Amino acid sequence: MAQNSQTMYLAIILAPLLGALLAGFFGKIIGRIGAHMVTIIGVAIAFGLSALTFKGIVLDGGPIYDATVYTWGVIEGVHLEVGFRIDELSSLMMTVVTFISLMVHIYTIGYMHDDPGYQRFFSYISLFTFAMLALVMSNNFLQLFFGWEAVGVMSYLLIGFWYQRESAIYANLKAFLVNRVGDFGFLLGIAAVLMYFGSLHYATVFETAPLLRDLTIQVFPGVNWSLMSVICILLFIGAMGKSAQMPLHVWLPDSMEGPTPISALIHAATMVTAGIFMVARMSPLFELSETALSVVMVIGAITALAMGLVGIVQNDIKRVIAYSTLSQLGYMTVALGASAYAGAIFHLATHAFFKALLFLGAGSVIIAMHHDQDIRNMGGLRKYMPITWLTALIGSIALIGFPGFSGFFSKDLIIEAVHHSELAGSGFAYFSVLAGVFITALYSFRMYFLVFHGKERMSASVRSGLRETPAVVTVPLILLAIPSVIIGWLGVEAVLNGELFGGSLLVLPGHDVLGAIAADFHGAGGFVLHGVTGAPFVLAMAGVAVAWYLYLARPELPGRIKQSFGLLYNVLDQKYGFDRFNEFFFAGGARGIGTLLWRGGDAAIIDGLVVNGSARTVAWLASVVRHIQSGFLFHYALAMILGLLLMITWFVTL
Amino acid sequence: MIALSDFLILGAIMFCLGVAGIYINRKNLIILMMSLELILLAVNINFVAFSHFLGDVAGQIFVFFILTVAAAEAAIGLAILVVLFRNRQTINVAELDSLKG
Amino acid sequence: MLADIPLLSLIIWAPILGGIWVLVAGGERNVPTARVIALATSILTFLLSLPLYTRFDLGSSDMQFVERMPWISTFDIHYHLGVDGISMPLIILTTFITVVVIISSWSVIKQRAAQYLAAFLVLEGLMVGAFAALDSILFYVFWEALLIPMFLIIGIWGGPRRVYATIKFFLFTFFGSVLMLVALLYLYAQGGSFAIHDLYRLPLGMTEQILIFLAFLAAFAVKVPMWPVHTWLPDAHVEAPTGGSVILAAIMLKLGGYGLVRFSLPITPDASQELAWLMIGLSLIAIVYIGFVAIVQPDMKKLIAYSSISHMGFATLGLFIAFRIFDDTGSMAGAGMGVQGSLVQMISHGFISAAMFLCVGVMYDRLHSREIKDYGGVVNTMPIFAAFMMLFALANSGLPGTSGFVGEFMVIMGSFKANFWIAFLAGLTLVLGAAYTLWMYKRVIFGPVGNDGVAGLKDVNGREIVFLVLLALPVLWLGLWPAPLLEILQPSVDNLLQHVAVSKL
Amino acid sequence: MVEQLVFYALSGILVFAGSMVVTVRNPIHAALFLVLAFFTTAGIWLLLDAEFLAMTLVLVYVGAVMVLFLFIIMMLDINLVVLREGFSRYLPVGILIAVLLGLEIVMVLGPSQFGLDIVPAPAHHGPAYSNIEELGGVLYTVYVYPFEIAAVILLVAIVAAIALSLSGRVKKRRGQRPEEQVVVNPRERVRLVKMAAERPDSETP
Repeated sequence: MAQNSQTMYLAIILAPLLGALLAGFFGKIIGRIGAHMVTIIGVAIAFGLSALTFKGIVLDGGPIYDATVYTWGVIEGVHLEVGFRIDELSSLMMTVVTFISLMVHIYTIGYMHDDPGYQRFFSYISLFTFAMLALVMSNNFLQLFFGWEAVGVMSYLLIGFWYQRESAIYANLKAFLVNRVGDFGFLLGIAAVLMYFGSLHYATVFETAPLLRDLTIQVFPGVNWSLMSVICILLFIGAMGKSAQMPLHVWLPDSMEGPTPISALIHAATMVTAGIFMVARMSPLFELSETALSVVMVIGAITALAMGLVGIVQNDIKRVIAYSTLSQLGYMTVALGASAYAGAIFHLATHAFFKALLFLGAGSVIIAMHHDQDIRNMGGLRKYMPITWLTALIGSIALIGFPGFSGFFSKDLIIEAVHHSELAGSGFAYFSVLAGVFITALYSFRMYFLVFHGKERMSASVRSGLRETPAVVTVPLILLAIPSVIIGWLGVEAVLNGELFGGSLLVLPGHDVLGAIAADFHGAGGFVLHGVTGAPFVLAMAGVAVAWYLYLARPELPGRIKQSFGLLYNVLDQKYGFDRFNEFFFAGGARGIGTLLWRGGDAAIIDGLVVNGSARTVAWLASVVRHIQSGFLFHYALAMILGLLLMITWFVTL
Repeated sequence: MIALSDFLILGAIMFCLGVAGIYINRKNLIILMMSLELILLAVNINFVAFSHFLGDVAGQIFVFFILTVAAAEAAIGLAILVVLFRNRQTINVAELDSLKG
Repeated sequence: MLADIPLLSLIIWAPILGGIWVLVAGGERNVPTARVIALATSILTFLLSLPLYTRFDLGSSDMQFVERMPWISTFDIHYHLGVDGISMPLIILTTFITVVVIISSWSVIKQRAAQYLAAFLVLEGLMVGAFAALDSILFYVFWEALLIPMFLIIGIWGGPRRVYATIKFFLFTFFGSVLMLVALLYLYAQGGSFAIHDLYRLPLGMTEQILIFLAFLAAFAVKVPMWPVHTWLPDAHVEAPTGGSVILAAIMLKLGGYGLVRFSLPITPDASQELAWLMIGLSLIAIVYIGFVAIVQPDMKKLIAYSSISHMGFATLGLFIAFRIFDDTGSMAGAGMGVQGSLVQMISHGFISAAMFLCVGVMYDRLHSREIKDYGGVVNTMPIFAAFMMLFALANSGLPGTSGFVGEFMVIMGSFKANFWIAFLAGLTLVLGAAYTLWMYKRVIFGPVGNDGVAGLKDVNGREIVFLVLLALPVLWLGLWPAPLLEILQPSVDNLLQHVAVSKL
Repeated sequence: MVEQLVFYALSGILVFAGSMVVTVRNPIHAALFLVLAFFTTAGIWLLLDAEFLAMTLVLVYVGAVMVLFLFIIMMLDINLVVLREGFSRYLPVGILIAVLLGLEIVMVLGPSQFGLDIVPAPAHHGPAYSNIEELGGVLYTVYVYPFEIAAVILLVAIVAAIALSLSGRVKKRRGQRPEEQVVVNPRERVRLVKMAAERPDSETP
């Protein structure tokens, strides 16, 4: 049995890799159709087997699998291995990842139809799927980090897929470097784990963790910090990078320079949620540190609120969704901070569906608009693209958490969970997530109205070409729209009563906010009814109404508001100045320090003063001394005579 | 009787004259060479004197060799002088500074 | 039967004799013959070095394949060779890289090609000799002798400022090695033996140890190179021909690290303990300071040279955090992570830096410029090359799954054990390394076609693909499965640490 | 007594001649004074029973070396004025150095160390004594190798002197150059020009 499972899991992870290698190395030989066939088959195998795994472990309650594939290395008795841990959490992630990936693969056939890098693109996204699977299936920190970095690299390559675009290659470098800042913290966290636990294996670490609960270390001399807090915060820094939490969020909006399928797959549904997944995976550690949980919650709350606000003023269709993603990631992070890990993962899953849907819908619009992404040039597309319109509407409704749609269940869970949380910062977080509901509704429907309703603001030539996109584009939209509607109904009960995640997430009794909600839970229908009467629903509806009023009823108003709140608008338009600050302080600072150290340190002091300086000193000494060598015979003779004189004097006086 | 020291003092005087000659005539290469001959002569006087007073003929043998070498030296030195003069139209030592570092 | 073959001697002398043969056989007219002989010799040497691994006794930390015969009996100097788990991988690295270098110089060098190849073969033999020597004077002879071919390689086939670079290179390294010779002579005066293993057992006072340590350091730090005696390296790299850069970065720098492991640590353990703070400090400066300097380099080779310094900072850091751990915990448990990491880093850097320099060489051969600003959008005309360079650039920035990650990971893991802030500063390389490597990659490879020169580039040919693949394989192999290498290192590192933990005072 | 008189007289002449050598304005006079110095030295050596060397000195030095000096001086057109520049400036220091040196040497070699009471004068040889015989007996036996070497040195000196004074004129040599005749290449000597057999009649109207 174990052998069979291992073969199956290997097949899940290796099928996309094989597809990627075939498409990458033999792309020219197998051609375009061959390339998308092999990769789609690979991912389809992975999805099918993942679904099977999900069924086996979650639905049928099968045994958790945890075994080593091979030993990466043994250092001083520490076994570093590559292996799988397949439990409820990872099987859910695997299913979500492979499903979205499969959809994106199919969608890409249409989206990238005319691109010269067709095979390369399929190879990349398959490889990404492989890396993401490696991340979620891992049973140890090392492989987690492998997958962690590998998805970062694939994201780097995919953002820069159109390598001729200056903005794309700027964005991908930025994304990679900001992610690296997070990884830096992450790696230190792993180092701390290795040092204190002597192992990187999840099971061992989680078992030992409670024993080290009260251990303190001194990072700064004389200041005692709880070991668990230090480890968790370091690990969370990694999550901040990957999941784009403030202030490491700056790369995500720029990453929209990549092709839209990538935005859907990597920058909405899967990679950016790796941080959320990781924290949930580490729940046995995070549970031991309330400080870390508070930090997580506050950071998440800030992100959820602040990024949503920026979303209101964006005009690029993909950037609006990108800021929406940031904001939703903030929600997930808040949930993690509130110990509602299941809620976070639940939101992750629902978000993956509806956000991928939104992105792909946006991609469909972009195709129709001939790659114009400015929503100010759109409007009234509903007529031309009915399927896209409908699916985008479903996505938007799911996003704002309209009762009954998937986003409602997960988001309401989070809001309720924060409400129940008693950690420091939960008050602020509760305010943020509530305000976030209004803002989410505002920006989502602003975009929705501007794109699909109202005046048709595009140029005549574009308008004449407007039509619904082909089936390879719309079919994934429909396939994604279905789970966006129903998955909340299916999942909410299992999430609340803990069936879905079983033992894979650990929540200490004192933090069990979901348990508190579950106590009042009387079926999904009741939850919906309860939701309709709650504050979040009112706020969401208010948001939609404001959006309708401003962008459909009185379209001239936003301009006036913009003028009267110029300062506020500027702050939002500049995204709080993070980019400018980073550009100036970090990028410019690093170059400045580099130049200073190079010109000043290396060239001037070491080479100039010490190396060439000593050479010059010798040369100077020689130039002085060489005047003794006048070249005149009599000088030499005189020197000889004087020497003789001295010698004789010495003899005489002796 | 003449003491050994008398001869040695004579040699010393001749030696000093040679040295002074080198110092005073620092520009005239020919006189410089003559001064060198004087110094050699002084040394030879000492050799011969010692040889006589110590009854060892080896001193005179040395003088013999010194004379040989001095003759050779003078020949080559003068040849160089001639070449030098031919090339630079002067034997002024002050102008000969190609050894300068 | 097989056991009687003096394998190490063969590996040392085969390439030297081959080099002489190349010199004799190949004049200006006979270059093709010379190339074939050179390639055959290098491959033969590589094959000869493989039994070192296959017949290596993994469980033992003793010297293996030992050869010993008197050389200068007056001073008790022996021709004494042998390898342990530390030097064996380095020797195989040397023989492997030489094959790559010979292939890479196949048709690139036009003038005096035979002499060029011969210089590399001779250099190979001498480097192997230095790694295999168990007599300190023998080591010193190889150590000094290998300066000569390198000096010639840079001085004859180098760039426009080659004279400045060679003299700087020579003076720096020579200055250091003279002090090492003094230290060796002092040790001989004290112990009456030049054999390295006798020196290990020689008791020494603290002041003696510190002076000897510093003398050794002068030699090894220059080679590594450690800050602040690193400035010769960028100059030498910039001026050296591609092959020279490859050997310099891939192997010669390792000699410095190897020297620290073989001499400084075991001969002067207490001084190493005492001065560990200094070494850690210098290593961290190398990692961070040089990382910043690398970012702003306008010249690709200089950038990679600086990145080499930064990466070698990890090698030295890994060696000396062991002492911090010993200070804190009183035992060497856990210190092996850093030391092994340091050795892995050296091996891995051998492959990666070689690959990076070859990549620059590939471009230089086409456009004759190393300036970043002369490129841009190379991927448009050289997609295969761009893919290879992507792999190596990522490896250079320490991506997991490539060999560049393994060493850095282990050293950071080890240094966390020593001190949080050491690990913090060392970890900065994650960001800095990515910044300088990928920023360069962005400016050179990505973007629209930068100029007419780039527009006319031809993608890599078969020969270039061969050596790039040859380097890509070990980079990936070590990254995905370093266990075999760690297995080789483990016993020797344990043995070293046990020895070092015992005070000599 | 007579010996002492002779010695002091010769010494006086020798010192006078030596000082004239280094001070006179005209090199020819200097050379002549040097000749005088050699003659007197020969006399002093006779007092020391070194007849052979005295003869050699006169023959070799006066007869050969000094003639060579005179010959060179006369042959070269030397600007004496320039050469005498700074003479009076250097003179006091020169004398000072000479006197200092002399005093010190005298302190070393003076009567206190080498007086008659310490080194007694040897007995004079009888009439049968031959200085030449004694020298020869040693020179051709014990010192035969140095003797040969001295001969070689002289030979080298001759060759060197000739080579030196001949150099610079070698290029003017006339006559055949056999080595160039041997390596001659017809293509360098004869240039065959391809020409049309007839000139095209462009000029004819």
